[in-house]
Amino acid sequence: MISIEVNGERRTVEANCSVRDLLQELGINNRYCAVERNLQLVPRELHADCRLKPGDRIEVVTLVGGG
Amino acid sequence: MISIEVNGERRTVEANCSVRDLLQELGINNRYCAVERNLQLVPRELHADCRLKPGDRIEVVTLVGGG
Amino acid sequence: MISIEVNGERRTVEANCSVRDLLQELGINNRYCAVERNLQLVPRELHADCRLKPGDRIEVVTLVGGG
Amino acid sequence: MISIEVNGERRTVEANCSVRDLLQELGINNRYCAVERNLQLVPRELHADCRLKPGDRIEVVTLVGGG
Amino acid sequence: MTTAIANPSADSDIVIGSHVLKSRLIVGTGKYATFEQMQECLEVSGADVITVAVRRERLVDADGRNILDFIDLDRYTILPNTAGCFSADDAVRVARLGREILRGLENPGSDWVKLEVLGDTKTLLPDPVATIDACRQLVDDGFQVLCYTSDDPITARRLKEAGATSVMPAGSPIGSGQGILNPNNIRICMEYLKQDDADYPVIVDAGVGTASDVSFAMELGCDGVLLNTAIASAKNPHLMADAMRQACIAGRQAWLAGRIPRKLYATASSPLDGTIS
Amino acid sequence: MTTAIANPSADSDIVIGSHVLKSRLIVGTGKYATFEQMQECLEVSGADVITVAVRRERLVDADGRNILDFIDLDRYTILPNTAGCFSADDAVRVARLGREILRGLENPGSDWVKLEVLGDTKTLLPDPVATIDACRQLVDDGFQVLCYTSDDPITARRLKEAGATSVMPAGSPIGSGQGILNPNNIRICMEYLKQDDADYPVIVDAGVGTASDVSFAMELGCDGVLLNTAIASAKNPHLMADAMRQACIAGRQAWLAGRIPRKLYATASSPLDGTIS
Amino acid sequence: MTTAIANPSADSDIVIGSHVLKSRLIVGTGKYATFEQMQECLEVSGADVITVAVRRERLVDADGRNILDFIDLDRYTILPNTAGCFSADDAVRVARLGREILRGLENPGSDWVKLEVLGDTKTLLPDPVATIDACRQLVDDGFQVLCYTSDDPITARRLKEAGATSVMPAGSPIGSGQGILNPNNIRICMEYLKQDDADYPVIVDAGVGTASDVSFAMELGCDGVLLNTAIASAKNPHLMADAMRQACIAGRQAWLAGRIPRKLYATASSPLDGTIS
Amino acid sequence: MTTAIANPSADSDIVIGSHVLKSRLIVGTGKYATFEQMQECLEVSGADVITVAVRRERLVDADGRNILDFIDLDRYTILPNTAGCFSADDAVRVARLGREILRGLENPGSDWVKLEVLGDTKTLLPDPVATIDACRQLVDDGFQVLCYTSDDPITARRLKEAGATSVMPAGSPIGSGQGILNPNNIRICMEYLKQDDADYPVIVDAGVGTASDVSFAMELGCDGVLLNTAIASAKNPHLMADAMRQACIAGRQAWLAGRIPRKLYATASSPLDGTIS
Repeated sequence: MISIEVNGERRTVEANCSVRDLLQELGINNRYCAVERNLQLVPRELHADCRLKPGDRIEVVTLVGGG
Repeated sequence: MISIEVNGERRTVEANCSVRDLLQELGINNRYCAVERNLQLVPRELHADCRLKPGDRIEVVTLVGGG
Repeated sequence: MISIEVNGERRTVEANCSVRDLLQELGINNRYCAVERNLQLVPRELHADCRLKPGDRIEVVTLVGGG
Repeated sequence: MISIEVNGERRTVEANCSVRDLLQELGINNRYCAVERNLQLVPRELHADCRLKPGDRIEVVTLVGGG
Repeated sequence: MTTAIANPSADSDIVIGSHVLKSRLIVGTGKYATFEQMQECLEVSGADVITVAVRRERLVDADGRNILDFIDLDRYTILPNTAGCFSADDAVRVARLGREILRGLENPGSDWVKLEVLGDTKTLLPDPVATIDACRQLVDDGFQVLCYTSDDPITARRLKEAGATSVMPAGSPIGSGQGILNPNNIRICMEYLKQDDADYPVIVDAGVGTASDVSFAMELGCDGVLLNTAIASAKNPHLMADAMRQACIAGRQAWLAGRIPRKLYATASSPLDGTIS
Repeated sequence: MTTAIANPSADSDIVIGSHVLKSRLIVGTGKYATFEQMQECLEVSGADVITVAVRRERLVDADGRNILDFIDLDRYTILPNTAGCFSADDAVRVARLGREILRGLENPGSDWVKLEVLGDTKTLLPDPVATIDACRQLVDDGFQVLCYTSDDPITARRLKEAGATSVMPAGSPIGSGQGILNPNNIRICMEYLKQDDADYPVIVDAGVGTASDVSFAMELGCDGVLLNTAIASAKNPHLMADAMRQACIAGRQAWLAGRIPRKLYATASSPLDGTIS
Repeated sequence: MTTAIANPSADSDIVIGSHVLKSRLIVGTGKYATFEQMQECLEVSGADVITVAVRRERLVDADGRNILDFIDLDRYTILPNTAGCFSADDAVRVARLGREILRGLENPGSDWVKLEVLGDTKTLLPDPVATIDACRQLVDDGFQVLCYTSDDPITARRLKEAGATSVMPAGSPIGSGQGILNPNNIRICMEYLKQDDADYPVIVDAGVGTASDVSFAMELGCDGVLLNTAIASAKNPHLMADAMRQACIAGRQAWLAGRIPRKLYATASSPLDGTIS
Repeated sequence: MTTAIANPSADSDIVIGSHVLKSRLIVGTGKYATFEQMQECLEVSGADVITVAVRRERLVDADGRNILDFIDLDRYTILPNTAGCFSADDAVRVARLGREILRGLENPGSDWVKLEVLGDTKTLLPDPVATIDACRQLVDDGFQVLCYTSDDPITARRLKEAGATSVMPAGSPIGSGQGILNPNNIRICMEYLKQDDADYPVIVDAGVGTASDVSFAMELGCDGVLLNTAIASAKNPHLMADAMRQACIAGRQAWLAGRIPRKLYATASSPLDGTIS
């Protein structure tokens, strides 16, 4: 298990876990979200290949009402 | 012949001429106008009976564009 | 004694009492006021001669702050 | 003689001429002006020592009405 | 619901005396380049009521055409005005002449009049005293009187006391295109006229220059707007007529919808929590 | 002709970069009581473009509903904003995240962004320097950038120089409902932005309170209006949405129609000759 | 010259009927916390004329002090008003009572009156019809009548026709502190009242809230300003009295000096030629 | 007390960095018909500080007179500006040149500058980015910087953060004579600049047209006003100078005195009880 930060909250995940794995674990609809890893965008097509490392800072965002 | 004033202009008409006669002579569409005789309205139904007298002041008015 | 009204309040005064007598009785500085009797102004110079009658309506006014 | 530019106008002056010499030649009241040489301010106390070189760009400015 | 709302007919009718109307925009018929242009603009404006003036028949006429040949008397309720009158007596005479014509035409407009008694030929501003006097006479004579007046609130109140069916304060001088110069006065007029009588019709008459002026008047809670020059003298009268039609509905709906309050500044329309960091 | 005019679709489209739109009203999706209410108001507003914000997904969510379940992605072009960003770098990150989501949704909105870089959490007023900086970065990254900014004309000019696809000056602070506080500045912005480039889109963004504010903005010659709070926080949002829809069209038409000039006073709308005497 | 100009006494006097005055500021005596405070504020204001009201003498009085004990009758011309009257007849009665008192005091104010006939106890707005009626009666009775009225231009004209010595339109409702809500109406009043009679005195009465309101009124070309609440109800009446004194002179001088025209933008106040490069 | 109040010197001084001043009016020296007229108007204005521009010496001069021959250097603190600069670098160069001259004259103004970096030759509106940049450079170089800027509140805040000794927002474009077009923005500027720093000097610079504009600016709580064209280009500059002097004091006093609140209508200034009946 490794420790990362997701949207500001500490969290432990499987070593070698991918971004896609993380989203599935979080139960997030992949279609509605975008992911940043250490301030860099992770394009959807790379979610499966992008392996998380200890201390990674992940942001998962979606769209909300705004003006 | 008697002399009257129509809309501020002097005019001579047959003695015993009625308001209706005057309108016909003026070629005015009775339906679109109203008539005053010496500051008194002459209702349409009385046009035939209302005989003009020398010096009568007649006003014949219609509708025009306005705001 | 007769009954009169002064500034809307009922009051009894000596029969034959004059406006000047009334003002003195009221302790009002004659110089600062004006008097109306039954809606008619009573000029200062007539205060002494103006005798009150039963039922007279007297207004005594002065100056106050205003804009 | 050397050629310099003063307030955008070409001008020839004595070789070895100083800023102070230039101002005198221009008949300018030293007290009311400030001088720039090649975009660098030349403090008043250095006017005598500052020798002009060929191609120097000199600005001589004063105060005028402004808001 | 949305579609109902999207449809202005969902709004309550405006009731002016015995007249029940869908459109809250009343338009004049003056100043148009041609009768045809007028006819088209009246149509585009969506108005149910149109104003006309009463004038001496030209005894000799260029082409003998009359405005009435261009007005659908079955569709429009005609509101005759007393424009050009500078005394109560003249206004009363003109009102009666107008009624006589409309009776002959069997138009429902024969029972009302837009009362205008002017105080000055240059500014065409209304004369308060003469207007109140004429209003009384016309009410006694059975007219439903719609009174054009200044935005002076006490005059407005006196006109209602005199029996006016509607009080129509000017936003600014006739044809000046300045819109509503003193909303404060219009607000006080509303307070007076609608006190214990919320449905009393208050109509802004004169001064409108463009669409936002009409919306603004309706947003003050006025029941309607009467205008003429703003359409007839626009570069493109047809387009302006359509603008006015929609601006009147938009302003009315905004008033009914209940606008947000004014603040010195800002409240976020996007949530501030959940921002990335 | 009249019917054509009566139909707003007769108006030219508004072109914002590669986007060609019918409606000149852009509405936000924030502050609604429910997603259903939002959905209905978007429909009534007639908008083609709607703005959304980008936020951290709540890891645990009440009912798991997402705004996207309530937006017809085939009908609306989504304009993602960078609301809540107080630095150029954050704005750039958020813009890229928004683009990534919209690409996944295959919505045409994936190539543009409403850039908002704020200078203060209390007033939410925009930061001129940071906005210009972020605009440059986003333009370099291939975005079509619509810049929310103050009404400062030089800042507006700099933003266009930085490659902004549209400059969107605020009429007044976000959500303040004060309308356009300084028309003079908007006029100068227009002069700058449309000089030798008449079709450059200028959109009033923020501050609108009610329908007449929208009409007024369009009557200044602006190409469109962007608003959110004025509808979402009205007592009756549906009705206000319809008011805004029509006010935008009315104001646009009034601008195209060419309003009458303002005068100190009066010109008669009824002819003065032919009055009785 | 400069020093002469710096001295307001260099300005022409204001002539109101038979009264020739230096100060163009007329102040009221109501609403002060104490007679002493009133006395000091009158002094600081620099006014030559002060208004007072006429009221029933309290038959039993707390401390027996009368406002007249605090007014220098040799220095000030007293202008009695008819405040609180809601009919022409009452106003006439009150005017005569005031005159009677001032005659006894041998104050020059005994020959004039500030006519106020109100139409509503809540707003204290003036009644046009009753004011014109009362004005006629008082002129016949030998009064010089200064008429408080609304900003309605035709009413203003009728009052002058009725013999008013001065017409005093309200900038906004008494005590509302809103300043001049409709400068356009004041301008038209001026046009009417000063036509072929440039020296006819027009005084803005009521509505002033602060110093700039007074300057603004004078900059419209008005001859004077009458106010009370703005000083008496300020947090610091003394200071506001001094502010009003100077604002009145400043506004008058600005009007006489001839202001620069308004432009959309800019002309350099520093020369553009001779800039370094 | 009253006399003390009547004397403006009773007011606290205005402190701008190391400069302590009595007069809150700062006037420019441009656009006068003659140096003599300028000299007299400066005197009448009562200003302690006057602004000047820095320009290339004309190498051949008509009559060889210099503005400095007409300015009492012992009486006035000169505030050199950077007018005519369109880049931060030029502004810094000009500021240093001005300082060099004032040092030679031993005038206290040698340690400060009115920073002006313009964004457009036509409107002369300030460039926010370049002004902030120049402000930083000049502060680092030891200047006390008074920044002319637009009324954009965030720019104002950034300038203070950059070390500006005073922020001077424009009421409207230079020389436009439109006064303060957006009081809301000035209010927000004040909130920002005076937060936990109540004495930080905020001066309205540019746009003033007449006396009431100056009073109005001071009534917003501004610490001073800077103007030039409004006096120099008035028909009678001497008279306008005196008007401005008093308007500045009047507006300041009105602000300190605490104005009455605005209301929709009326509160009686004459008591309503005791009226006759």
